[in-house]
Parts: sequence; C-alpha cells; structure tokens
Amino acid sequence: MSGTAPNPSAAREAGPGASRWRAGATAALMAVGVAVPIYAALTGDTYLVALASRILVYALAAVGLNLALGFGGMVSFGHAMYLGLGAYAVLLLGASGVTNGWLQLAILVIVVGVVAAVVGTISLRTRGIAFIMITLAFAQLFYFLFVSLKAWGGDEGMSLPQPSSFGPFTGNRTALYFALLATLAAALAGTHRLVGSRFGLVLRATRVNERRVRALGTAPLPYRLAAYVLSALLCALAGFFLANLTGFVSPAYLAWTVSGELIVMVVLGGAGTVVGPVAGAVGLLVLEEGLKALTEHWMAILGPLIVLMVVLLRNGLWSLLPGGVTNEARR
Amino acid sequence: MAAPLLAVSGLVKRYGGLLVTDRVDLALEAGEVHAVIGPNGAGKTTLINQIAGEVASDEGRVELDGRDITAWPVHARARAGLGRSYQVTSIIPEFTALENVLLATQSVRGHNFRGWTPVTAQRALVAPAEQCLELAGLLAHRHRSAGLLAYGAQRQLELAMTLAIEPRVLLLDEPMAGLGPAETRELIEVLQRIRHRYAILLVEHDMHAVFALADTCSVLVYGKVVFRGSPDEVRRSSVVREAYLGDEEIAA
Amino acid sequence: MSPAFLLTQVLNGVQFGLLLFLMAAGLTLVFGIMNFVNLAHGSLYMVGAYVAALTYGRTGSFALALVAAVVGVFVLGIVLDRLGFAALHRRDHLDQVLATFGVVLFANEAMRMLFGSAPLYMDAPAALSQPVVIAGFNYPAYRGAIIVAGLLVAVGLHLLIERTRLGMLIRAGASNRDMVSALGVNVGWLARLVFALGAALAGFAGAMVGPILSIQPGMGEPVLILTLVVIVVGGIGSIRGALFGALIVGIVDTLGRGVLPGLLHLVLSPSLASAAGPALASVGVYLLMAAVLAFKPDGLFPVRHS
Amino acid sequence: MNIRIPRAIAIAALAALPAAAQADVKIGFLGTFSGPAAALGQDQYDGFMLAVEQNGGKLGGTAVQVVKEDDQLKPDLGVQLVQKLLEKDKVDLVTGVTFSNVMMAVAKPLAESGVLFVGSNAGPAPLAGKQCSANFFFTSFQNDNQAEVLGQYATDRKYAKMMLLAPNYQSGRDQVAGFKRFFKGGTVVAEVYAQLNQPDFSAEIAQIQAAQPDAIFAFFPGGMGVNFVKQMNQAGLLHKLPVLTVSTVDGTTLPALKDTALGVLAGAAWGPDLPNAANKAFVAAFEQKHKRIPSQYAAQGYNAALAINSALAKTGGSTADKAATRAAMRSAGFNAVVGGFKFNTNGFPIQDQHVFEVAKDAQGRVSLKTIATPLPALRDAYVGECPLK
Repeated sequence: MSGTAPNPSAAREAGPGASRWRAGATAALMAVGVAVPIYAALTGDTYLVALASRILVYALAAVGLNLALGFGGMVSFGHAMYLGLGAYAVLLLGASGVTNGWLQLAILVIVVGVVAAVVGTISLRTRGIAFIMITLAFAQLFYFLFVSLKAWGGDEGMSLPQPSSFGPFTGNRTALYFALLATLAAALAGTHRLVGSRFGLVLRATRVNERRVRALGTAPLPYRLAAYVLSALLCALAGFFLANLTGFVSPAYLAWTVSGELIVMVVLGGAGTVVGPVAGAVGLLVLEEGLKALTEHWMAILGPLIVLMVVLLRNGLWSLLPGGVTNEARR
Repeated sequence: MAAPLLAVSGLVKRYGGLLVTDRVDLALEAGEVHAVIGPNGAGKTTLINQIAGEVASDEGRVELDGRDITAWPVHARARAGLGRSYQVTSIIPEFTALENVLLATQSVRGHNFRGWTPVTAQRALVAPAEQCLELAGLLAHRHRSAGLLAYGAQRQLELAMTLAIEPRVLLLDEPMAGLGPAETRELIEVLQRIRHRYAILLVEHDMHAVFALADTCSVLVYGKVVFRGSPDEVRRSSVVREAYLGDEEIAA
Repeated sequence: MSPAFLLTQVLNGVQFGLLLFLMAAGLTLVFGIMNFVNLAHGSLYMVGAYVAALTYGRTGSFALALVAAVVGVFVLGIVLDRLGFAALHRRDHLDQVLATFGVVLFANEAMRMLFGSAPLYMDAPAALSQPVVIAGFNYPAYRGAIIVAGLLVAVGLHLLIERTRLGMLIRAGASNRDMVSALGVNVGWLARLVFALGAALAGFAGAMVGPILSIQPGMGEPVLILTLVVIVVGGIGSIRGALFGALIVGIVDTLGRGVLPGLLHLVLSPSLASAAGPALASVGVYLLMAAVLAFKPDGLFPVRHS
Repeated sequence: MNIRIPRAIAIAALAALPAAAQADVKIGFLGTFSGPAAALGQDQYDGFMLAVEQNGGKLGGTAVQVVKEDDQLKPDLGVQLVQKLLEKDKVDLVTGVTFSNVMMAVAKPLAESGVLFVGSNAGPAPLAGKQCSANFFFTSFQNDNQAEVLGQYATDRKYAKMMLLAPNYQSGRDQVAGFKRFFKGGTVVAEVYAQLNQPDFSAEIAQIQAAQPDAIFAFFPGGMGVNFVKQMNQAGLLHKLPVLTVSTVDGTTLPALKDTALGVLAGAAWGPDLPNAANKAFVAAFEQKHKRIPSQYAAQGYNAALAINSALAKTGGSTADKAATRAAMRSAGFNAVVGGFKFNTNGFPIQDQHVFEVAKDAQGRVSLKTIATPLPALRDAYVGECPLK
C-alpha cells in the first residue's frame, strides 16, 4: 500500500468507557438532527431546515466517500462525479417521464453501480497519487460531458420539471429532511456494521497492508471495488437528495472543487471513523456560514484554520472524543 | 512413492543480470522442518517470496501436493495451504489481536462478502481464531490493539495469523528476528509443539533455533544451494564454514 | 489544413508544454524527494506573477521583474518551509493535501485583499511585443522567448541534476531518502533547498506568463491541475518525465483544440462535428491521463525506487 | 492599486445605518463575492449601494436594509441563500445575481415565492422565454443582446467573412447564436469553441490566421478575456482586423489590459460616456467614491436600485400588495443611466444597444467610447415565447 492512505486509528483501545463518549456524541448529533425541524416549526425559522438539509446532503456524501477513503484507503478525488450523476438521474428520468421516486432510485442504483464498477476497475489498477489523479480525470470527463450537454442546460444547469414523486410526501421539505436524516442514520448504522464485519475486516486490513491480506488467502481487489461502488452509491444518493432539495441540477455539482471539499470534510471530521465525516461536514459548512457573517474575506480565515486543524488535530474532529486514537501507536 | 507435499524444482530468479535464485530444488514432507540458512543477501527471502507467489519465478516449478502452482496468484496458493510469515512484522496495528487472527480464519472459510454481522460475534470464526491465539500464547491479549503489543507478542501474533489460515506448509521467514533469548526459547517451544502438523520451511539466522528444530538444512549462497544435510552435517561441513567465514554463530 | 498551420500548432503545443514544464519541474522534485504533495505550488506561481507585475509596473524593467519574482518566491519558499511545510513532510499525503489546500484559500484571499479582485496589468517587454512571421503565420516573439526560457531551464536542471554534487544528492533522495541521510547530508536542508528551488521555478513560470495571462487571484489552480496531470503522466519525481509529460500534454491539448475539430469536420456531419469537437478537446488531456495511468500506473518515465 | 479593506468596512457601516434607522423595506442582495469572479458581483453591489446612499439610505422614500449574501458561484448554495433571504430575513425584494447558472437555480424558488426580483446581471434565455415570471425584472440585458448588437454592426459594416469564438458552454453558444441572429449578408467561416477557463489561446489564434476572416467575434468573460486580448495583441492580430467582443473588455478587465486593448470593440447597453444627464451624475459620483471608472455591472446595479426606488415611490414604500408592487415595477419610470429604458412584458429591458471602442478618455485613461448604436430600443428574441402579456 502506498503512503497515501491515512492512518486514522492506528490503535484503538476498545475500552467500554471510551466508546460511550462516541456513542453519546452520535446520539446527540442525531437528537439535534431531529430537533431542528421541530425548533424551526415552533419559531417559524424554516430556513434552518434548508440549511440543515444541505448539511445533511454533504454529510451523506462524506460518509459515502469515507467508505472508500477512510476505511479502504482509496483517496478518490472524483466523488463529486457520483453526487452529480445522482442529481442528473433525477433530472433526466423526471424529464423522460419517470417521476416515481422509488423507480428513479432503482435506476440510479443500477446506472451508478455500473459506472462506478467500470471506473473503479480501471482506477484501482493504480495506487497512491496516481489513483487520486485518475479519479480526478474521470470526474473531469463527466463534468465536461454535462457542460456540453446543451439539451440538459449545459453549464447553466436546469430546473427539475418536478420533484421525485413519493405519494403524499412529494415536494414536502420537512419530509425530505426526515428522509435525509433517516438515510444518513441508516448509512451510519450500515457503515458501523460493515466495518466490523468480514467485509470490513478485509477492507480495513487492505488499507494498511494489502500484501498481508493476499498472503492470508484473500484477493483484495473485489472487496476494494465493492467498497468503491458502495461509496459511489451513497454519494449518488446524496446527489438524488441534492437535486430534490434545490430543485435544480448543474454541472457545478460535479466540479473538482466539490470533490476536494468532500475530502476536506472527511479528513477534518476523521477519516476511518464511522461518524467523523458527519462532524466534518457539519463543522466545515457551519464554519463557512459563521465566517461569512463575520467578513467577506472569510477564506483568509478558513484557510489558516484548516491548516491549524491538520497540524494540531492529526486525526480529525472526531478524535477529540475519548476512545479515539492513541498517538503512541502512530508511526 | 507419493509426491512430496511441497516440491520445488529448478527455481530461478534474475534481477537484471544478477542471479538471485539459482536452480533451487526442495522437497518437503508433512512433519518435516527444512531450514534454509545462509549469509545476508543469499536470496533466502526471495526464495520464500517465489514459493509464496509474491515474486514471479523466471524458471522452475512449484508443486503443492502434486499440483503445479507455479502460475497461481498469492491468495490462491494461500488458500491451497501455503502459509507464510514475514521477517518484518506484518500485522494490522489498528486491529485487536483477535481481529488480526480473524482476518486469517475468515479467509479460508468462503468469501467475505458478508457485511452485516460483526466477525467477533461469529463463533464459527472466533473459536478457531482463539485456538490459534492460544497456541501462540496470546489468548490473554486477544482484545488488545495489535499495535500496542510488545514486540515479542507481535511476532507471536504474526505466527498465529499464519497458522489461522490452516495451512499444510509453513514458510517462516526469520520468525525469531529481533527476539530476546527468552522469547526465542518460547517460540521454539511453540514450533516444537506444532511441527508434526505441518511441513515447515524455516529461514532463520538464529542457529540455536535452526539446530533445535530442523530435520534438514540447506545452505544458500548467492542463490545457490551449496550444501544440504542434517544439522550435524552442516555443523561439520567445511563448505558451510567457508560460506560463513568469520561468522561466529556457526561455531556455537 | 496546411502543413504550415500544423507546424504552427505543434509549435504552440511545444510552447504551452514548456510553460507547464516550468511548473511541473518544481512540483515533481518536491514530490519525488520529500514525498510532499504541495497544492500551494499554484499559489507560488500566482505570487510570482504578482511580484513580477508589480515590479514591472514600478521599474519598467522586465529583467528586474523576472529577478524579483524568482528571488522573491525562492525566499518565500524558504520561509514557508520553515514556517511549517517541513513539518508536513512526514505526514501522510492526505494531511499534506488538506493543509496546502488551506494555504491556497488563504493565498488567493490575501491577494484579493491586497490588490483587489480585478486582474493586474503586465505587458511583454517592448523588444518582444511584436510577432515574427513563420511560414506565413504570425508567431508572437514573446512565445518564442518562453520556448527559449523553458529549454534553458530544462538544460540547466539537467546539468544541475546530472553533473553536480547537489544533483547527485537530489537523485539519491528521489529514490532513497535514508541513503542520503546515511551519507551524512542534512536532509532537512537539502529538502528546504529543493523546495525553495521548486518554488523559484514556479515563481519564474508565474513571471513568464504575466504578459500573456490574466494576473488575478485564483490564477494558479487551473494551471496546478494541468501540472499535476503532467507529473503523473510523466512519472513522479522525474525531471525527464516532467519535460516529456509537459510536452505531451501541451501538444495533445493544443492539437486537440486546434486541429481535432477540423479533422472531425472531415469525417462527421457538420452538426455532430461541431458538438463533438469542443467536447473532445476539453477532455483530451484527461483522456490521455486516464489512458496512460490505466496502462502504466507509474507514468511514462517512472523513477526506479530502491 | 485598489485596497479594498477600508471600503468593506465603510459598506458594513453603511449597511448597518439604515438598519438602525428601522428599515421598512428589506432587500436581499445575492451575488458572487468570492473566488476569481468576485469583481463582477462587487461592482453590481457597489453600483446598487451608491444609489441607496445617494438617497440617504432610502428607496422610494422608505428606509431600506440590504442583506448581502455570497453564493460563491455555487448553484446549490444560491438556492439555500434565497431560502434564507425569504424565510429567515423575510426580505421584501431580491436583487443582484451575477451568473446565469446561479440565476437558473434560484429562478424557481424565487418565482414561487411571489417576492419581486430585480436582476442586475445574469439574463439567461429560458427566463426571457418559456420560464418567464411576472415577478422578475432585469436591469441588465438578456444574455444574447450584447452579441446581437455586434451581429448588426457586422452586417452594417458589410463584413463578408466572420469568425466566431467563445468558450464551450451554454452562454458561449448563446452568444454565438445571438450574433448570428443579426449577422446578415456575410458568411461565418468558422466557429471555434475554447475550453472553459482555458489559459492559452495560441491554438485558436492560429486558427484565426488560417481562416483569414474580415473580422472576429469573441466572447471571453473575465480572466479569459484578459488572456485572449493579450495574446491576440502579441500575435499582432489585434490591430490587423476588427475584434468584436462581449464581456471581454469591460470595466473589470480594462485596468489589466490598459493600452493593449485599444481599438477592441465591445457590444453593450451602457458605457461610461453615454451622454445622458443621469449617467454623467452616476459616473462622477462613482468615480469620486471608488476612485475608478464604473463598469457596466456597476451601472446595472445602480439601475436596479433606481427601478426599485421608482416602484416603491409609487406604492408608498409598501410591498405588501404584490400585484400592486409588480404593476408599479412594470411601469417604473426612472432616469436609467442607459438613457431610455423600459421593461418588456417578460421583465427584460427594452434599451438601446451600442458598440463601444476601447479608447482613451479625456483624462487619458483607457475606457470605452461609443461609436455606433446599431440596435436602438432592442427587445430580446425570446419575449414571443413568454406567455406574459
């Protein structure tokens, strides 16, 4: 394995007291998630739901990327591509008459699954920085493809003809929010189970020492590829929500900067921890929001803050909670 | 007579113009310990890598139980019964000791596309894993992070992982590397306890270990087997002494 | 499509490639020797362009502007390395990417705070501002100067790396860092020097493009992406790879834009050709990179690691 | 050199003032204020705020509070910010919007809210045609307008061979279509689409030389424009043939081009030398405050404020009755800095479109000089598709 992979939890002391902190923080996050629309309904501050929905979309995408990047050591610099594919699926299917949300989801899973399998098969031939760059290349290919698709709005993007149809919940923003929250919770629960399963063991071991995994009798490629596809599907799901949330789809969703931001969220929150990416997404977007209220030159503050967090935190926000990494075991 | 469990014939590896493995032949039966010794740079690790499949051979054959596995990939050889350990400790530091061994036990029990049930909750996997840990004397440490284990314990874990894929042939690459005298003795004992179950190819610098364990010794110099015999014959051989010129270990 | 037209386009591609080489040489050295992914390389290029434009504006001397950019960014490189980049060398690539991404955000905003969002003015020196005619095509003299500068840097780097003790250490460092420290060389200083050298090259590139490109915040990122493409295609850590990678990317990109649409018009229907041509040209470089990596994951001229 | 920090503070103070004086009307200003394209949004905002300031913090006699939001050129963020402006800040009006992709993204939520929107830059075609909204007004242009006037100019000058260049994206293709709509009598020898944000134009410039047109039409906004003009100049082509441009030489790029751009032609509805009195006052006030020549984006922002001023004056400062506010805006009579200005049925402007040449002004600064007005009182091409009457 190349040195590119993060080494997020070189050693985890599985003390029961330690993991309680993290479980508590996760529960607190979820409780806040549930409380937001209730608070918004009571105070009439409906914008809060819009803000929180967008954060949840990116949190979901970050949780997806984390599966490849954090647990699998596959540093994809092109996951915005799947976010965009998910969003465009809603537009393209909606415009061609497929408005049923479940059907859209089913088609999305198949199409993105196939695309991710092909892209993953080619990309996983490479390691380290080459993998970073080849995933970027594929994302750029799709970006420019959608930019030149005039019929679908080109770079200007296009409004959805109608939101995905889910019976009485169609177009309901609160319903959308809770669907997002439930999906994120399911993704987190799924990740939690996956990480400790046979599949998860192979995936995580491969990140650290691929050679050893082979010598123990397991060919890592199918598992890495599966994790890559799964991670792409989660991002596509986030894109599906993003399209419905904004009622709009544009190639800007596939821009390389979005891929970069997803990486920032994952690493900032804690790559290779289950809930870290959520903390990263919340942290980054709330920070942006707060700094922008402060000054128009907010990037001049955000930049150094990111540097500081990398230097001081090493393993992300989530590692601030006990039960995390012990530095002594980190090389 | 039936074919030997592991048969290596005419194995060759070249790096550029350099012959690293020079027509090596080996045959191992179950219950037999065959030690490969030789000075640094003799090509011992390369030989193990060739047998295990990590390094492609330029010529020669590797047969396991009569089947030609020369072209097989590493993981297929491992599943067919070739277990190897590494000279440089090659464990997953962020895993617990038990998880490290589970990674191995699950490898030989069907595919791993099972993503929901925690491995540690599967008796069918945990029971054999714990057996291996017990064999290696690590059962008490099974819930500790591998990265936090003492070096000696990590070497034992290395061996436990190798055993957990239920191999028939063990390729041990300097299992005693870096161990103190007490730890070495302990590991020799472990190997003595289990040797009857496996065919063992042992690459080792520690001559105490070699003479205590080996049935046969091959002396490798510049990739070529220059001498083969029992430990006693090796001790007496002038060829070996010449190869090890100035190396006191042989005198011990 | 006349031969003269093709020749001009190839020349354009070579020139663009050499421009990319100036960026790629520094980045690949830093990458290869320190195993350090520096996204802020584009920011150093931007700073070089700003320093050059400001110096040129004050003094009216192009030579002085070049010197100021090179020296200024060289010093900035040493300062940055001291301030903490050096501490990042031992971190994994992701941390490096993230931290230097933070530096990029800061650098762009700092330029905007200091000099505004609008681009800065810088023109080519009078002696080079007129075109020369090659085979019936006007070729800007200044672009000729870029070709010359790029070739000189390539030759200079070649001599530095193949003929000097410093170069020997750099080569050794690229393939085996421990060996260099075993030789008793202070790797920290070697790394700092190489980093500053790479920075100075980026600053030089920034100064050279001042007269042909818009000098504004964020100008570094598009070039950075192309530079990353170049060093990955060429093979990380290899100057030779950077040179050939840059030339290949430059020529593919230029011919893709300049010749491909015309070729497509010959074989496809006009409407299809005018739709496919630009789309293909936009992704030509990325197709090239994907193809190279799929078949040669270590790039076309990989450095052999021992 | 243009140090911006003190001005930012001044704006903040200014924005705070009317708020303290109990604003009666809240206006949301959505624009792109960060990243490489920030100059455009900043100019829109500066122009808008200049008018607010000149009116003593009031528009239509009513104290206004301006809530400024930065969309970072991200459509999804734009949608979120529009929701914030509407639901949290509960603004009565929305203005600004710099880029078409953000405009397209926010169009639907804005239209559905019923709140009046006065756009001061982006004017994408769908919003002028099928997706037009009675709540939308634009003081800038329909995106094609500025290319259309150059098409007419090329026809008037009887150019026989034209070559058209633009980046390969929707706006680029729209501009080319707009030019061709009014270019008659000659032929388009080549259309060349460059990559979006491409730094080097040598391949395109060689194609220009190969095609040997009588004139070229180019649309390269922002930094691309600077690159293109510089490189054309060095190839010695800038003064060899007429270069007709849109958004390529304007108030934001001329300071970076200076004398290099002399002689380049630009199509637009506004230039600093337009002779009407409102414009003279605007340019003088802007230059005094910001120490630079205003750009067309500043003029568009200023016009947006004037339009709101006029509409609010008619409704007595209230936006409660949406239909009345809409009607007031539709019939807004104000001395726009472009001279004659009317909103068409689709909310887009009917105004003269001019051709400008980059030239030195009376003070010797490089600026834009009116040379022709080929399309007086131009209406956009899409109004027929808009069901509004």
